[in-house]
Amino acid sequence: MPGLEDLYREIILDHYKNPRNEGTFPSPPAIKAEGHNPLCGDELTVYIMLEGDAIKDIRISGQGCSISRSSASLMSVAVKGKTLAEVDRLLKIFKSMMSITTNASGEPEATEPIEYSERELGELVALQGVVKFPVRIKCATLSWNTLLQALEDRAS
Amino acid sequence: MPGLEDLYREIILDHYKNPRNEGTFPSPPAIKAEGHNPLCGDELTVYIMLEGDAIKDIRISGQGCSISRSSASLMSVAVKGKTLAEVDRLLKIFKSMMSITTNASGEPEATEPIEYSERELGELVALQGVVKFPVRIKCATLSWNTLLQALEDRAS
Amino acid sequence: MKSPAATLKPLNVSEIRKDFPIFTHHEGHALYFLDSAASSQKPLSVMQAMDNYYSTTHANVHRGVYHIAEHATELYEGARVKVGRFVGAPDPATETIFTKNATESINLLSTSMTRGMLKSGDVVVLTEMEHHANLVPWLIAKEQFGIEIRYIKLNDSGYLILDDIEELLDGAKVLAVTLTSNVLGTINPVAELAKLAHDRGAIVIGDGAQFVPHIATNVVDLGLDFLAFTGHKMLGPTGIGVLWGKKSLLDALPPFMGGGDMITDVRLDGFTPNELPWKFEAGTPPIAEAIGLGAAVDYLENIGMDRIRTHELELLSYAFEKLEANFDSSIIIHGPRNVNDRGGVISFDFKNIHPHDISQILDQSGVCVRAGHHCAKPLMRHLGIAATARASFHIYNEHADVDALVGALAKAQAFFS
Amino acid sequence: MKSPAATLKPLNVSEIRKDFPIFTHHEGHALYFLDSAASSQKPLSVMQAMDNYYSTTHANVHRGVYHIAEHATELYEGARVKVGRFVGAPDPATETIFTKNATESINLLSTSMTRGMLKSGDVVVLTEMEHHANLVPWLIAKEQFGIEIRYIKLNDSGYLILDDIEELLDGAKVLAVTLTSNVLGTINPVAELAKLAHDRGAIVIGDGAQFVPHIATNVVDLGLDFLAFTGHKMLGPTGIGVLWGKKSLLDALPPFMGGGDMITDVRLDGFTPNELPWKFEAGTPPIAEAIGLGAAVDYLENIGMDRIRTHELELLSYAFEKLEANFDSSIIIHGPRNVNDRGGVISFDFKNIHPHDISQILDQSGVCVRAGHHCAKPLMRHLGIAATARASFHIYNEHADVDALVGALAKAQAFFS
Ligand SMILES: Cc1ncc(COP(=O)(O)O)c(C=O)c1O
Ligand SMILES: Cc1ncc(COP(=O)(O)O)c(C=O)c1O
Repeated sequence: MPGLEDLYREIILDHYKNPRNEGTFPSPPAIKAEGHNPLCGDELTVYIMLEGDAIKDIRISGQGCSISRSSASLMSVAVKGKTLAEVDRLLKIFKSMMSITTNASGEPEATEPIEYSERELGELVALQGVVKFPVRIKCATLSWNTLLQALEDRAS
Repeated sequence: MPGLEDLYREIILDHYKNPRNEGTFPSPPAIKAEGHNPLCGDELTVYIMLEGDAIKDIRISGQGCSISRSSASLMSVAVKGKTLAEVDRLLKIFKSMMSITTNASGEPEATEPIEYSERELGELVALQGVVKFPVRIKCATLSWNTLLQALEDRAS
Repeated sequence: MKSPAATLKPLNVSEIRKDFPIFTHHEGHALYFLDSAASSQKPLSVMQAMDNYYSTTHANVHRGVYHIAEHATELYEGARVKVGRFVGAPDPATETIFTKNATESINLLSTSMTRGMLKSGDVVVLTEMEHHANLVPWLIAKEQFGIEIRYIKLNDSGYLILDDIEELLDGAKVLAVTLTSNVLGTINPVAELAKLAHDRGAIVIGDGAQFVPHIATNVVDLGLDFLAFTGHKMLGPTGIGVLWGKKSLLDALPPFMGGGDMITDVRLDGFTPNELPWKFEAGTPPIAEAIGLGAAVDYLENIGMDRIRTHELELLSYAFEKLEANFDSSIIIHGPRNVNDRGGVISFDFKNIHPHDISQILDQSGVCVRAGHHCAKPLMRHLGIAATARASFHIYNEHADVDALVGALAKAQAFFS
Repeated sequence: MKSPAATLKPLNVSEIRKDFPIFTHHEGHALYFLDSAASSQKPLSVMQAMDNYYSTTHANVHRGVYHIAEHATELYEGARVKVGRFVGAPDPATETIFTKNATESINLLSTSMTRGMLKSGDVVVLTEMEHHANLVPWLIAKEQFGIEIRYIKLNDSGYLILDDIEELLDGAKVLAVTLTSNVLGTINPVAELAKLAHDRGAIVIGDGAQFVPHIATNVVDLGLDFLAFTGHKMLGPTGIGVLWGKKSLLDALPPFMGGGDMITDVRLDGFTPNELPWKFEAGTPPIAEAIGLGAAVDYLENIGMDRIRTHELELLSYAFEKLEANFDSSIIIHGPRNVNDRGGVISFDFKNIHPHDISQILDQSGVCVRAGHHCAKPLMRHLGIAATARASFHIYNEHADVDALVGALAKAQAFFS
């Protein structure tokens, strides 16, 4: 059985207790998307401010467990200031990291594993241990899926 | 395991091969009722001609197995010429005989066992063995239930 | 709720645990199973009843003339009578319908009722503490047929607010209410509510999923018209639920699903439904599961529902005492403080620790509790939270389980402080 | 139907029978079980899979954070993938829905479709050989929502009459047809029909209850949009059925039953359905049964569906030969004479002996056949009879079963002559 230290790395606890980019933006101009984790009831809202093809700023509000909250906080730091192309790659990398195993439901994640270096991940690497706790994968991916939805809503 | 001879008594085979009172009556004046055995698809129609409070004549048509056909034939003989009160008692006696055990569905038959002498049964006694074959009880009671329905339809 | 006589012989839990293979299996790395409100464990006798059935007499029921098919039918219908009697059904052979779970039982009602009994604008009264199983079927009926839903509200102690109950029930066609809340543990005054509803001509549906497995149940005393419950929470197998209903109402209700066994006749242009109870059982039923549920009922009756209730009350008191003593103001326990008003369910929250994290850390100590919204999102919103952690009991639980819970919670607290 | 390569290794039936406890149990008073079309027997591995599950890792699925609940979820979802793959589902984890039986699978479709896809006057095309499971749900939809039903007729050899098929399908929204008739044995040309239906924009539903257990199935090759089948006829437990559906159609379809697990959010005034496949699985699913069905699929795949089909074809040929040789003109065998066009099902009648009596007398010799309308009353009317006797095969049947059948039929004939 994997130990708690695999899951609750120090960076995670730090981001959980001191979440970055917490709050809201008026929408519009911000793009806003809501995410639910139907398994546990967690809810999260992502607000992004675009400038050109980059995420100029981001805010996150909602309720969630340490994994979902810290993942959201880590994500906000990772994507802030990045171009949409860069964000897209981060999204792919993150999903790939989270699909080393099958997810909570035993389904193989749809995303193809892609090549990346740990360096690209930055602090996100702290979430690597989550895959050993399949049920928690949905907690870690909630914010990323919600961000994706915000970007897609904008596109359509 | 009860043997076939318990079920297929000679009288039964005789009534099966040579059914009495087979046929139809125009309705009206005859009272007519249709019965189904949902388990096997057997269908039976009973026609009765009343005179005062007696069954003056009876006809039966339909499809069925040896038990259902012979029971119908035996019934037709037993009730023909009888007053409704006599028929009612025969009905009760027959149902009681058929509920010595629970029926095919394991439900205790609703009818209370009543006191009667074998002599009252006449040839109907040949069907006594059917209770050892619970699935077939519905075959034996189909004609009686259909008769009952005809009498009730008339009442209402 | 009056508590059963204190003179009942206490359960011999260590003997009982031997009847449950899962506790033997996990003996080494101890299993503190505190999630019976989600699904209970199964005694060996339940598995054996099903295996015996499959190994000696399996065949499809109701239609076979050969002996194993007859015997299968007897076992299946025998289980029906047993299960119906267990909840005090006046006519168990006719009024007890097997479904796949409590959820299907309620969907059967909401769907069949909208095929004749309920029409647009008709009022169904629910409570804000209902499980999704007794909410979403009515929300679908609302969406599809325009029925109106009214809710009985809750107070801060986790009880129904009954001040305006007569108003709420005024003109209502249906009152559908849970007997025991799966989150708050609240045992609702259903007999009382049923009387008020009946006085106004409403039909009363009880959701017994959390009640029937733990407390002696009598549908007549409770004044119910329908009762839904589920096998897997009462030591029975998965894949089986029950709907009990009053014969006259079941007779009046149109069928739910169509298929084999539920018909008297089928023509190319229409069909005639079968008699009760088969009218509501379309297709091959969960035969082995019904037999397994029958064995579960035997097991429960053999121990005695009143002894089980007494045992759970004692555990509840012990747990309250321990949790309050150890965590004082850092723990919030939801629902009534008087254990006599609760089923064996304790939902709680810790400041600064999310239930998911609690459950995760508890798991490291072999303590199994559920974290989440417990399929009661409107109730969660009422409580102003997204999730709780929930510990729940059945006959195999003992003080050691509560002690393990408390110990592991202390660890979690340390971890996140 | 092309027959599988003749070079396949024949089944070792006496070894196979050892895997089925019921045959060991009845060894003394031999059981000639010829009623697998009603329900098949179960190998020990299926019972063991369920017992193991209950004895080591049972907990409710999808919501638990603790390890046995996670493991239960993995086993349940793993069974889903296994069962979906077994019928060639392109995306088995998403497109495979567990129900309680094939009947529920079809009711799910008929009900959900009338919540948006089908409206009054829309045409559903069925055949006159359908089982009640694929008739009554549509008759209910007709009664409730005014859909129109058209029927593909049958010829005297038990085949569908396809002369006017283009007319029948013209303007149709749905074609729902059985892959194998449970009475006639006829294997319908479903791929061909599906093409014709798709050309006209209709959705194609296959009833695979009698096909999937016996013949290698691939939903893509068959051109289906939906496929319903049932666990207990394919060596699996009772209490579980399957609906496979194309993802895009399942996505477009509104939910069937409401309750836990099938939602993303519930508010007092409405709800948001969950993703596939859970959107269609309300309440606690048949967890152990899904795992048992997974074990049944393993067992079937391990033997090989093509070998199973070859075995049944051989038995069919042998049975035809023996029945015709022994009973000549006194027996009427329904359905196609070409065994390659049939599943392992033989329905027959004797002049002057009612099927009920046949079955009763056969039972005295331990021969189990089904007598009745086989839940296909419209087909019975077409045949001009009330009932047939039906013998049907699965992997554990052998020549001895056919011989016992023929011997017992001779006794019945003597008895009633
Ligand atoms: C062709 C066909 N369809 C559907 C069914 C229904 O299966 P179940 O009773 O398991 O729902 C059956 C079996 O009885 C069948 O033979
Ligand atoms: C109060 C209540 N009602 C209904 C249900 C639904 O039971 P099932 O999931 O077995 O249908 C549950 C259990 O989850 C429950 O706790």
